[in-house]
Amino acid sequence: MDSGDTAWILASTALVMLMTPGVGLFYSGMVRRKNAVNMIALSFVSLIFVSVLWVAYAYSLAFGNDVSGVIGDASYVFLNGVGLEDAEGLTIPHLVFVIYQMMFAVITVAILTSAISERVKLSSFIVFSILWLTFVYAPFAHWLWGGGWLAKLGAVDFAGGIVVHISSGFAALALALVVGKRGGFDEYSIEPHNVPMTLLGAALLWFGWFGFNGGSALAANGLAANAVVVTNTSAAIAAIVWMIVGWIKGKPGSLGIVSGAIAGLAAITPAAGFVDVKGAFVIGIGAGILCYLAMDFRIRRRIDESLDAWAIHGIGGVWGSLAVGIFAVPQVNYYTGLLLGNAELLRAQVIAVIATVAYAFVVSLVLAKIVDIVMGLRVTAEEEYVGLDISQHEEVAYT
Amino acid sequence: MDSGDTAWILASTALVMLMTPGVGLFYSGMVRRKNAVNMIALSFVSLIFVSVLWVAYAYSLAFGNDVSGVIGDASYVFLNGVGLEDAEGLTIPHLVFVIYQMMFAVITVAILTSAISERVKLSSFIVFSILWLTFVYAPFAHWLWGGGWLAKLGAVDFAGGIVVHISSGFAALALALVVGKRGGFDEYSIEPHNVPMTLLGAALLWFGWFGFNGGSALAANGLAANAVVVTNTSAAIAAIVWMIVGWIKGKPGSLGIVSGAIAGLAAITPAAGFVDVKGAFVIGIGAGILCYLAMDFRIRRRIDESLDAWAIHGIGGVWGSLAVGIFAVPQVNYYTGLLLGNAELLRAQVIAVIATVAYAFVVSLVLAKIVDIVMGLRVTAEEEYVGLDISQHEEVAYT
Amino acid sequence: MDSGDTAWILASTALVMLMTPGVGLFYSGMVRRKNAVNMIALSFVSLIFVSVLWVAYAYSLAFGNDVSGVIGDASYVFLNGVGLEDAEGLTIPHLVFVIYQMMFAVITVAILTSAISERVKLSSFIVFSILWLTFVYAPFAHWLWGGGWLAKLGAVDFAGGIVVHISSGFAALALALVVGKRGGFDEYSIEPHNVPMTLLGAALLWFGWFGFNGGSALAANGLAANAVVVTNTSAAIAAIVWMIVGWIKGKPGSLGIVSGAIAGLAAITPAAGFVDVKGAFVIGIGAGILCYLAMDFRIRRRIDESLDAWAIHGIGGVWGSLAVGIFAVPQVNYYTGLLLGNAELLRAQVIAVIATVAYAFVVSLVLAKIVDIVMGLRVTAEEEYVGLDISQHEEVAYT
Amino acid sequence: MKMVVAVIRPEKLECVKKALEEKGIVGMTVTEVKGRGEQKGIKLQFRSREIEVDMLQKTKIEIVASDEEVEEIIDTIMNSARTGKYGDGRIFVLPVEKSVKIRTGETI
Amino acid sequence: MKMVVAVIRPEKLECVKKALEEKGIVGMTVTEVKGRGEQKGIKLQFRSREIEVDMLQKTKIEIVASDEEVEEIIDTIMNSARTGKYGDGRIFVLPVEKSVKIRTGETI
Amino acid sequence: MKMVVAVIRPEKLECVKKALEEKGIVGMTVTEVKGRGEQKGIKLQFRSREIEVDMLQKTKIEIVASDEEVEEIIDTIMNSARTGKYGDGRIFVLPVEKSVKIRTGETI
Ligand SMILES: Nc1ncnc2c1ncn2[C@@H]1O[C@H](COP(=O)(O)OP(=O)(O)O)[C@@H](O)[C@H]1O
Ligand SMILES: Nc1ncnc2c1ncn2[C@@H]1O[C@H](COP(=O)(O)OP(=O)(O)O)[C@@H](O)[C@H]1O
Ligand SMILES: Nc1ncnc2c1ncn2[C@@H]1O[C@H](COP(=O)(O)OP(=O)(O)O)[C@@H](O)[C@H]1O
Repeated sequence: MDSGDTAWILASTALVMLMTPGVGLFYSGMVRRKNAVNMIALSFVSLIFVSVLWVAYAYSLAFGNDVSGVIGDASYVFLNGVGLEDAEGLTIPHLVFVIYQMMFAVITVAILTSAISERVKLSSFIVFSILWLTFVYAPFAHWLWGGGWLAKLGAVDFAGGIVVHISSGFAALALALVVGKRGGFDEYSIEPHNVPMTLLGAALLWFGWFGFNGGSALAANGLAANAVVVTNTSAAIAAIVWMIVGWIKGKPGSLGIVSGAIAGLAAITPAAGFVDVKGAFVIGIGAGILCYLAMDFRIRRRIDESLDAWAIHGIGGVWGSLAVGIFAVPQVNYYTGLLLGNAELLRAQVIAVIATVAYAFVVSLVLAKIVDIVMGLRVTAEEEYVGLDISQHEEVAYT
Repeated sequence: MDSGDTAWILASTALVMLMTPGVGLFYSGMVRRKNAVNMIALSFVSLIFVSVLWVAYAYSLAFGNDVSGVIGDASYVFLNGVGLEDAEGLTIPHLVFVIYQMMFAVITVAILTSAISERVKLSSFIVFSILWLTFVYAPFAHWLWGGGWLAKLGAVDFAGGIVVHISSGFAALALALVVGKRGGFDEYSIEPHNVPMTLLGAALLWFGWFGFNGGSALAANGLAANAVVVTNTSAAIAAIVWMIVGWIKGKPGSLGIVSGAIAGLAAITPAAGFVDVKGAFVIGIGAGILCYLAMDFRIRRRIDESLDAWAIHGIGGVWGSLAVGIFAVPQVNYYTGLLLGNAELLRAQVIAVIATVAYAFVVSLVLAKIVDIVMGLRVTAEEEYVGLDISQHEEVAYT
Repeated sequence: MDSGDTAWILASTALVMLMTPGVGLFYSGMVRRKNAVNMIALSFVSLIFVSVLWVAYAYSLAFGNDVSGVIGDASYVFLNGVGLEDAEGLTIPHLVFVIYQMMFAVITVAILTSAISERVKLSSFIVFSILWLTFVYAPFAHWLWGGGWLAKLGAVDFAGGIVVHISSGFAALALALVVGKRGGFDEYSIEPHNVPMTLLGAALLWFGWFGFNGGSALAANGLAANAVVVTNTSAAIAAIVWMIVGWIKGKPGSLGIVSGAIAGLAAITPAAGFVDVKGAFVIGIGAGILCYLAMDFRIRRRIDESLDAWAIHGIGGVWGSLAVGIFAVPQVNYYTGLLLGNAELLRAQVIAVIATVAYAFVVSLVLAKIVDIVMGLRVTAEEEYVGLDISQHEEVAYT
Repeated sequence: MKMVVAVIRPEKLECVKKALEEKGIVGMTVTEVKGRGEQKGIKLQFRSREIEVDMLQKTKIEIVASDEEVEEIIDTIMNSARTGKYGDGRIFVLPVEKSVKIRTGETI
Repeated sequence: MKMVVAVIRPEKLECVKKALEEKGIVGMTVTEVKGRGEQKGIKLQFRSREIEVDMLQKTKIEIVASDEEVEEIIDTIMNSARTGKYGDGRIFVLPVEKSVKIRTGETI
Repeated sequence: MKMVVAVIRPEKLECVKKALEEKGIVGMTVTEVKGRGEQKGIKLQFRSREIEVDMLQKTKIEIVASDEEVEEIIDTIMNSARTGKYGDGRIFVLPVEKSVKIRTGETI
C-alpha cells in the first residue's frame, strides 16, 4: 500500500461523489421551477440506490472473476473477500477501489435523467435504474475495466468515455424516444428557471472531474498529473469553441459556455491517460464543434432529450473514445495512436465504440419499453402539468 | 511523517471545514425566507469563534495532558509547543491534528443551531457557544479522544458519534426546551423556503463526511478506506429506508431522503472504524427507522427542536455508539462486538452513552438557562416576526 | 516523486480551481438580479481563457528560464519539455506544478472583475484579461516565484499576497477609475440580490484557500500544516474583527463577516509559510481593521470599485506582504522578521510591495485605457440599464 | 360584480383559504407583496438608535364575486385573518364591470 | 378607460403578448401569481388518498386601455390563451378613472 | 375613495416612498412586476440584428386613499419617480367602494 496513492484516490472518491448532486443542480437549473426539487432528487436517488446495489452485487458483476469475457462472477457479492489490503496489482486498498468505482456508476445513472426530466414517474425511474445498472453499466464496466472482451481486444477507456458517457448518453437517447416529449415541448419554449444554479452545478462538475480523470490513474503520479492537465485544457478550449459558435449565432450565453466545458470534459475522459496537451487541444476543439452540432441536430429533429446528455456525453464520449486511437502518444502511457503510425488501437476503439453505442441504445430502449409497459415510465398529464415536485414529492421548491 | 497520511488529513480538514457552511445551507433552506441569512450566518459564527477559541485554549482542554481523566491541562494554550513535527504516535504533523480536530468542534456547534433557529439573539448565541465549547465539547473530546475516563473505561468513538452527534443533539434538545417554540409554531405550518438549498447543503455534508469519517483513521490506509465505504453505505441505506417510510405515509419527499442520509451518516460515525459493510447495512437501517420515529415523537410532543438535530444527530449518535458494541468485527480494527461474543465493549459503550447523554443534556440546559437569565437567549416577538435577517443583521436575503 | 506530495498538490489544484466559480458566486450575490448570470459567467470566462493561455505561453513567461530577472523565456511554450517527471527541485511531477500554478492565474483574473461588475462589455473583458495576464500577472509570477528580480532581492511571497492579491486589487482600482461608476451609483443604493449565494461563494473560497495556501508548500508536510492553521486563524480573527466593527456601527451583517474573513485570508496568504499562529492573530486583526478602513475610504471617496477587490485583496495583500517582514519566525521556514531583529527581510518586502503596487496600478490603468479607446470597456447605458445578463448573454437568471 | 382585494399576513393564507372554501368561495388569485400600513411597520430598538422595518411581507388575495357575496367574503376574511395586532391588513372592494371565463367564453 | 385584468397560464404569456402586439396593444403590466378557479385545482390520485393541488402558478396581465379597445383585447386574449382545458383562466374588466404618463405628465 | 396604482422604476421606490411619507401618505402595497410600455422596451443593437428587451422589471405601488388625497399622491409620485427617460411608468386611478381595516373592522 502506498499512502500517497491511497490519499489521492480517497480524495478523488469524494470529488466524484460530489459530481452527482452537481449533475442534479446542473440539470435542475435548466428545468422549470415546478420540477426543480425533483431534478435534484433524482440525482440523490441515483446516489442512494446505486450505492447499495454496488455493494450488494454490481461491483461483483463488473469486477468479479471474468466469465467468458462478458460479466464478472459472484465472488465479491456483499463485498465478500474485499478487505483492507491492496487490490490486486494496485497500491491502494481494495475497498478504496470499490468505492471509487462506485461513484462512477452513481453519476452515470444520474446523467441519464436528462432524458426523462420533468416527466418521469419516480418509482419507474428507480426500477429502470436498477435494471440499467445491472444490464448496461455493470457489463460495460466489465468489458473495459474488468478484463472483459473489449479489454482483451485491446480497447481502452481511461476514465469512462465509453463506460460512463457513451452508456448514459445513448441510454438517454433511447429513453427520450420511449418516454416522449414533455407536454408543451412543441408549443412554447421551456425556459431554465435558475441559471446560477446550473452554473454552480457546472462548477462542481469541473471540480469533481479532476478526481474523475485524475483519480483514474489509480495513483498519485505523473499519469494522474497528465490526466488533470489535459482534462482542464480540453474543458477550457471546448468552452471557448462553444462560446464562439454562440457568438456567431447570437449572444454567448453562459449555458453555452458551460455546456461546451462539459462536452470537453466528457470527450477527454477516455483519452486523459493517453494523450498529451496538444492532443487535448484537438479533442477539445472537436468536442466543442461536434457536440454543438449534435445538440443542434437534436433540436431540429424535435427530439426532447431534454438536457442534452446524448449530444454532450454521448457524442462527446464517442469522439473522445475514437480520438484516443488517433492521438495517443507513448510518452504518456505506452499506447500509440494513428498519428504516430499505429492503426491497431484505433481499430479496437472503433469496434468498442460501435459495439457499446449499439448495445447501450438497444438494451436501454428495451428496458425502457418494459418498464413503460409494466408500470408506466411517465406521470399523468395532470401530474406533469402541476409539476413533479408536487406530484412526486409533495414539495415546493421555493416559497 | 508520512506525506500520504498528511495529504489525506489535510484534504479531510478541508472537507470537514466545508461541512459547517454545509450545515448552514442545509438548515437555511428549511427556515423561512426572513431568516435565511441568519441561519447561514450562525454557521459562519460557529466557524470563526470556535476556530479562534480552539487555538487559544480549547485544543489544550481537549488534548492537553490528562488531568484526572476529566480534562486536558493548559500545556497547549495558544498552540505552545505544537509544531511542524509529528504528533505523538502519529505520522502527521501535530498542527494537522490540531486543525483537523478543530473542524469537528466547529461543526458540532453549528449543528446545535437547529434548536434555536429563527429566534435566537446573535449575541447570546455567541456567548452560549463559547460556554458550551468549554464545558461540554472540550470535556467530551477529552473523555473519548484525549485519554479521559471514558477512553480508559474502554469506550470508543471513531469519528464523533458521541463527541459530535450526541453532544450537539442533546444540547439541541435542551436548548429547544429553554428557548421555547417559535411564534406561530402551534398555529400554522412553517414551510421550508428553499428546498434546493437544503439539498445542496446535504450534498456538501455527504461529501465532507468522507473526510469526517475517513480522515478519522488519521492515515490514508485500509482503515480509512473501510470508514469511507461503510459511511457511504449507511447513508444510502438509511436514505432509502426514510424514503420508503415517507412513501408509505404519503409521498417520498426529497427532504426525507436527505434527512435519512444524514441520520445514516451520524449513526455510522462512531462505528466507521470498527464495523464492516454488513454492519453498515444494519446500522443504516436502524438509523433510518429510529431517527424517523424520534422525529415523529418530537413533532407529536410539539417540541420545537426545529430542524431535528436531536432526532437525527442525537438519536443517530446514540444508536451508532451502541451499535459499535454489537457489530464491531476484529478484521477492521481489533475490537470485537457482542455478536462475536464480546460483551465488554458494549458495556463500555452503554456507560459512555448514558453518561454523555445525561451530561450533554443537563449541562447544556444549565448553560442555556444562565445565558437566558443573564442576557436573554431569544429575540423579542417583534424581532422574531420581522425575521432575524433584518433584526440581527439588517440584511435581506433576496431582493 | 513523492506520491503523498503529489496527492496533496493534485487535491489543492482542485480546491483552488473551485475558488474561481466561488468568486463568481460571491460577487454575483452582491450585484443586482439583472447581472447575476454575467458575474458568474465572468469567472468562467477567466477560467477558460487563462487555462488555455497558461498552457500556450503564460506558464513559460512566468516560469521559463529567467531573462534578465524580468520574464521567463519561451522554453515551455505549449508545455514543450514539461513532462510526467518531477519538476526541478520538487517531489511532484512538473505537470502538477503547471496546473497548480495555472489555477492561481485563473482566480487572479476573476478577482479583478469586482471593478467592472454590472457594466463591462464581455468582449472587452476578454481582451483586457489576455493583455493583463501577459503584462501583469506573468511578470509578477516570474519576479517572485520564477527567479526574477524580486526573488533575487530576497523578497518572498508564500502563496500570492503580491502575485495574486496586490496585482488583482490594484488592477481593480485602476479599472474602476477607467470604467467609471455604475449608472445610478450616486443616486440610489445598489443592493445585493442574493445574500445566501454570496455566503456560499465565501464558503467555497475559505474551503479552497486550504489548497491555495496549504498547497503552496508544494508538499504535504509540516509547512503545509502550518500554512493551513495560520490561514484559518487569520480568516477567523479578521471576520470577528469586522463583525465587531459592524456591531459598533450598526448590526453585524453576514456580508461583513465574510468580507472580514476574505480580508484575513488575503492578508495571511503571503505569510502563511513564514509566521506562526501568534503572527496569524496579529495579521488577522490588522487585516480586519485595515481592509475595513480601506472599504470605508473607498465608499467615502465615491469610487465604484464595486465589490471591494481593492480594499480587501489589494490592501490585505499589502498588509500581509509587509507583515511577513515583521513576524516571520525561523521555526516555520528559516526566514526571520523584524521582531526577531532582522530588518533585511522587511526591506525586501517594502521594495517588493512598492514596486508591485505601482506596476500593477499603472500598467493596468494603461491597458484598461487602451482597451477602452480601441473597443470600449463599457456597455451602452441602455445595455447597462436592462442588465448584462440580457445584453451580453441573452439570458435571464431566474424565471 | 366586485373585486375584493385583501392584504393579509402570509401565515394566515391557509386559514383564510379554508374559511372561504367553507362558504363556497373558491376562485381567487394570490400575489406575494410587500406592504406598510399606517403604523409604518415595526419599530426595533437598537442601542440608542431605532430602526423601522417598513415593507413587511404580505399576501394579497383578489376575489371577484357577485355583489351579494361581498359582505360574506369580507366577514369571512376578517374572522380568519385577524390576530388583533398591528399589521393584520386591509380589505378593499373595487367595482368590476365584466368577468369572462377564458375556457368557455361565458360572461359571469 | 378600463383596466383589463387577465389571469392566464404562464406558458401562454408569449402567445398572448404576440397576439396583442399584432392588434397594436403594447403597454401592459405582468405579475406572477398563484390562483385557483372553481375546479379547486387539479386532483391527483395517490393510493386511496386524493390530493388536490390548488394554487397553481398563473400569470396576471393588466392592460389599461380606452373603452373602445376593451372588446378587442378580451377577444384577443381569449383566442390566444385558450386551450379548452380547466385552468385557462379569467378576464376581468375594471373601470379606470385616470391614467397618467409619469415621464410626460400627459393624461390619457 | 380611490386606488392609485403606480408602475415605476424599481430603483425609484425608495425615493417615492420617502416623498409620499413626507406628505403623510404611509399605507401602501408594493408588488414586483414586469412591464412594457408603448416604446416596447429597450432596443439593443447586436450586429446586424436588433433585439428588443420588452418586459423590464418594474415596481407597482397601490395606495388606497380618499378622493381628496389623490391629486397630491399623483403629483408626489410624478415628481419623485420621473427621470424624463422612456420607461418612467404610469399612474392609474381606480374607484374603490369600500375599505376595511381587518384588525379593527373599521370602515374607512
Ligand atoms: N392605504 C393603503 N393602501 C394600500 N395598501 C394598504 C394601505 N394601508 C395598508 N395597506 C396594506 O395593508 C397591510 C397591512 O396594513 P396595516 O396598516 O399594517 O394593518 P393595520 O391596520 O392593522 O395596522 C400593509 O402592509 C399594506 O400592504
Ligand atoms: N373568482 C375569482 N376571483 C379571482 N380570480 C379568479 C377567480 N376565479 C378564477 N380566478 C383566477 O383564474 C385562474 C384560472 O381559473 P380557472 O377557474 O382555473 O379557470 P377555468 O374557468 O377554466 O376553470 C385561477 O387560478 C385564479 O387565479
Ligand atoms: N397600457 C398600459 N397598461 C398597463 N400597464 C402599462 C400600460 N402602459 C404602460 N404600463 C406600465 O408602465 C410601465 C412603464 O411604461 P412606459 O411606457 O415604459 O413608460 P413611458 O410612458 O415613459 O414610455 C410599463 O413597463 C408597464 O408596466
